[in-house]
Amino acid sequence: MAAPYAFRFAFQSVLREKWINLLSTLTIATGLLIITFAVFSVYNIDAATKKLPEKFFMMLYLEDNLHGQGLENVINTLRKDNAVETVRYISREDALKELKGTLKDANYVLEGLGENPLPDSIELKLKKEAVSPETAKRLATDAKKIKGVNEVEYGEKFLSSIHSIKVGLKIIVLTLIIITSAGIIFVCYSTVKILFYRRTDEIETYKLLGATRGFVRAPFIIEGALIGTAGGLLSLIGIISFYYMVLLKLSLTIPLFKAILFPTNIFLLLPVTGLFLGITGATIALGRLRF
Amino acid sequence: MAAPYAFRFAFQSVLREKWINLLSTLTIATGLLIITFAVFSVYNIDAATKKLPEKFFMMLYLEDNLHGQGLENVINTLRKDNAVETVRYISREDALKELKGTLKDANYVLEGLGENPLPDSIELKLKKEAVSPETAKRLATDAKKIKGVNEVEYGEKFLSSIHSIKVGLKIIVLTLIIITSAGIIFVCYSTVKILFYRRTDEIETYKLLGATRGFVRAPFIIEGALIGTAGGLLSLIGIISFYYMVLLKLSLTIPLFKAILFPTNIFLLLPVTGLFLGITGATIALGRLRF
Amino acid sequence: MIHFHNVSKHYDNQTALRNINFSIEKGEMVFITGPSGSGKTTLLKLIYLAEKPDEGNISIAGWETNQLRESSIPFLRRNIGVVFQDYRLLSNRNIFENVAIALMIRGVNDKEVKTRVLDSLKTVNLRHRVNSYPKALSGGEQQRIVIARAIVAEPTVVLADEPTGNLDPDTAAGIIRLFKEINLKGITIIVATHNRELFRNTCKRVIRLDNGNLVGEEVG
Amino acid sequence: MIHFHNVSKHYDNQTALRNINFSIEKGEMVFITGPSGSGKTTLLKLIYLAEKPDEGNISIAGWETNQLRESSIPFLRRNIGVVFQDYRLLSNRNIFENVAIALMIRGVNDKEVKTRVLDSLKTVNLRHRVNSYPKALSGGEQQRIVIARAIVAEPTVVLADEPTGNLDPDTAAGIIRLFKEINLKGITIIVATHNRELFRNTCKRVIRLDNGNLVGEEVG
Ligand SMILES: Nc1ncnc2c1ncn2[C@@H]1O[C@H](COP(=O)(O)OP(=O)(O)OP(=O)(O)O)[C@@H](O)[C@H]1O
Ligand SMILES: Nc1ncnc2c1ncn2[C@@H]1O[C@H](COP(=O)(O)OP(=O)(O)OP(=O)(O)O)[C@@H](O)[C@H]1O
Ligand SMILES: [Mg+2]
Ligand SMILES: [Mg+2]
Repeated sequence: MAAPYAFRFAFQSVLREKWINLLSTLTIATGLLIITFAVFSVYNIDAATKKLPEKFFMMLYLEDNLHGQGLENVINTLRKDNAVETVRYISREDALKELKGTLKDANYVLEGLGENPLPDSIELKLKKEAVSPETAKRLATDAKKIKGVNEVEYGEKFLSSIHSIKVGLKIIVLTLIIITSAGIIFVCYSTVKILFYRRTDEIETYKLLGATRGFVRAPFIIEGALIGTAGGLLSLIGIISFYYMVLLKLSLTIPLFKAILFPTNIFLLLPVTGLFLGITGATIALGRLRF
Repeated sequence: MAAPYAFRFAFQSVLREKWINLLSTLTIATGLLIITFAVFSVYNIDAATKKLPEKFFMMLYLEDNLHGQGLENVINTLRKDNAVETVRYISREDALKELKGTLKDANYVLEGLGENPLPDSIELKLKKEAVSPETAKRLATDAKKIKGVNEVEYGEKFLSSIHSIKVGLKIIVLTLIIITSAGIIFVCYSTVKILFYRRTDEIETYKLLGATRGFVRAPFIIEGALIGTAGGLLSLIGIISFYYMVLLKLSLTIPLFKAILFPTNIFLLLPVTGLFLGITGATIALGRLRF
Repeated sequence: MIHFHNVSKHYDNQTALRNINFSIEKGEMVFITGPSGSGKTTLLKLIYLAEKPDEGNISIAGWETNQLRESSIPFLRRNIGVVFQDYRLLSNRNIFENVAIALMIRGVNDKEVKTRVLDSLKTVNLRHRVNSYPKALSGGEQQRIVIARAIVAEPTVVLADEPTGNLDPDTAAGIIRLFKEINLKGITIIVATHNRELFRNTCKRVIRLDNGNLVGEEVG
Repeated sequence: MIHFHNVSKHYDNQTALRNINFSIEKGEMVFITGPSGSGKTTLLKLIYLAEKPDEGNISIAGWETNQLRESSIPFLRRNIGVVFQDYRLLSNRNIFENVAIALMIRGVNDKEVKTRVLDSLKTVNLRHRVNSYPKALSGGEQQRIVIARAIVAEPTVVLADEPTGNLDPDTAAGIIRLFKEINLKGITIIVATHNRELFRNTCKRVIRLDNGNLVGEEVG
């Protein structure tokens, strides 16, 4: 069997050209590290923007003295809507308390108030995935038609700007990550390819001595696999040390960093990606072997 | 002179190994493109966060009926402080108008009000570079000591969270950009180095035929310069097409993108960076020439 | 064993061989001679399938080479040991490995590889250089390594292309003696050489090429 | 012109030359002979400064080589044309360029390069292959290119290391005739060869090496 020779040849080759192989390994490691940072940024930006819609709500101001059946009717109609997540009734008294809380130090402005001027209201939260300017508009129109609802208010501008930030960020970040990843993968592949080119003489000699395709290819592909996996492992080490040496320390002093999510288990994919890159690069660099 | 030969040799070499040279060129182009995207992101994030401190202000509530000399005294004392950018006096009447504007639809809460309950106040804006939790605290303490100032209020929490967001983002983004740039530059350098290694035989032959160091080196370095510059130009083309094909089109539909700053003239550095990379890579790959 | 029938080979604007016909039987030892550029190397390349004829047929050990599937080429080559004119030593492997590779390709086990490689190096008087790299050998020493590699796997045919170009007359005579010994075991040997000394008084067939034509046959 | 005084050269565990003394005067033509591995190439390498002696002194054209600054080496080498035993042709350049490079290095202008290269290729009968690449040439043709490259710049010394190993006797004789003609112009010529035919009846000095020792001198 040719297999044991193939492994021995590959290891020898890695050792004999250790500097240039180290360079390729480091290149792959750097590339994967950069992709990881990119993915990691997207992941965090996505996680952060996911919470934005939770802050969105609509206010329905009700007719005075709507109680019992009438109120229940409004609430049930709203609950039936697919886009609605929660429906919360806020009595005029609760509303005043909330307003006082909001005004805080300036709440002496309310001191002169005799009667509570606020109406009863209902706070609507939408399902996360339903939060969009269109749905909000539709829902507002529908809600206004319900008997007992006086007025509907929601942060139209707030919503549409949040929406455009979300969509915008996603487009920017996805564009960047796709470009970056494609770029880095290309760079890694090209490094392996350049590393293996100019070995045509060696390959030609193997062929003329009677080696089969497998015998010729195996050591090169194993070498590529070794280099790629080593690069992947290095990048894994890099990302883990980044976590422990930078992120963890920073999060002790700057609270914002505590919010950063670090999906360590995903990073285990790195050696596999490296392996894949190494093998692909070597295979394509070898090309079609003709005798 | 050896110079014309050097150029001819370099061009011939580029043409003869066009595929592998193309690969290196693309690698460098991709690398520079990624660095550019990174720098571009930092630039925009920085520009966006720079505006945050402008929103920060402190409110000084004054004693009732502070006029003439007394008011001027307060304002002048404040103006002398290095951290202060603008000092704006707001009379109680203006303050009520503003509050009405803020409450908007809910301003009927103020309808019951007889007398204006608000005090006169001064709005302080800090110099951009002075906005920090420490300065704000110091200024608040100082201001309270001024005769005529009743109370000082500022968004302590708002400020410190803005501050940590700013510092945090800067640290994250700078870490990322330093790692990315160092990585990419290393990758480009290593590509050029790998490209030129295994030419030892060719170099040895030149030397044995009586070539001087300059004669041996020049074609390789020119070749490196060509590859590097080509890579830089390609990345420039890439970034400009990205601007016209993606960013400009997106900004027509999504307003957020209009805010993105695109410092095109800086990108002219790209070919120079490529040139530098190519020359450095080739020079280091050639190493010390001994006869 | 080897039959050439009306074989021609052209490179771009160069005719290397023109309408060649000859047969070599199993167990024969044959010399091919002719001036520089007459087509000797090309003729050997056609036999070990490094080149394809443009016209005519070649059959080797009963196989029509132009009907051979590509995947069988390695297995046919394993019956042939070649002394390449340009050596084709692997510069990043030492002498032992350079010779061993011919056996490794054939799947011989480690232990046998070792004894056979050392035996083979002994026949060319270079056993003591087993750990050197090709660059550390003199021209003639390199040439002898190539000869060792060609015979180590005991192929049924040995093709030697100018195997003594860098060897002094005594060493060269030793190599020819070695080929003759191997030939006595029934192995077919074809030596391409311009050196008349090699085949003088060998009583072997000598095929003479000139400018791509087979111009005659004699007995050395 | 060239003086060796008690020169020895050792590689790792190999002694290539041992206590060598000889002188070659300007305008001489000298053969160096000896069996494979006897140190011929090493001796030439010491002259063109590809290796340094471990012991002893070598002086070339009045220069003590061990006192030579490294930056002068290229200029000394430009007086020497070398036929390398392993050819050292640049595989990515065509024949014209391979020969022209010897002139380019010396800063000769394009027009003169062209005429001199073509002249030189004509002397080795390969003018018609001017646009081929080394791989497309036969072994002997490549060897002649190397010879053309060695003489094209009209050096004051020509060192030829086994220059006819891949050449048939007629072509080889032609090359020796060429060397003799060049020698008549006052150029010093040193030919390392194992081929006795080359120096038989030349009436030139023959230095004989064996196993690193200078074992004798005769007239061919
Ligand atoms: N790949 C090629 N492309 C073009 N021409 C070639 C090629 N290989 C060989 N030739 C030409 O074919 C002719 C025969 O070459 P071949 O190598 O067979 O000669 P040879 O008899 O071995 O000569 P030598 O004794 O010099 O080695 C020569 O003129 C050579 O230049
Ligand atoms: N770089 C090296 N490292 C170790 N040993 C070497 C090196 N170069 C040459 N030798 C050894 O030195 C000895 C002399 O080598 P040299 O090349 O001078 O021989 P030569 O006379 O030219 O032989 P040939 O006729 O075979 O070319 C040989 O035994 C050779 O193996
Ligand atoms: Mg030949
Ligand atoms: Mg030699």
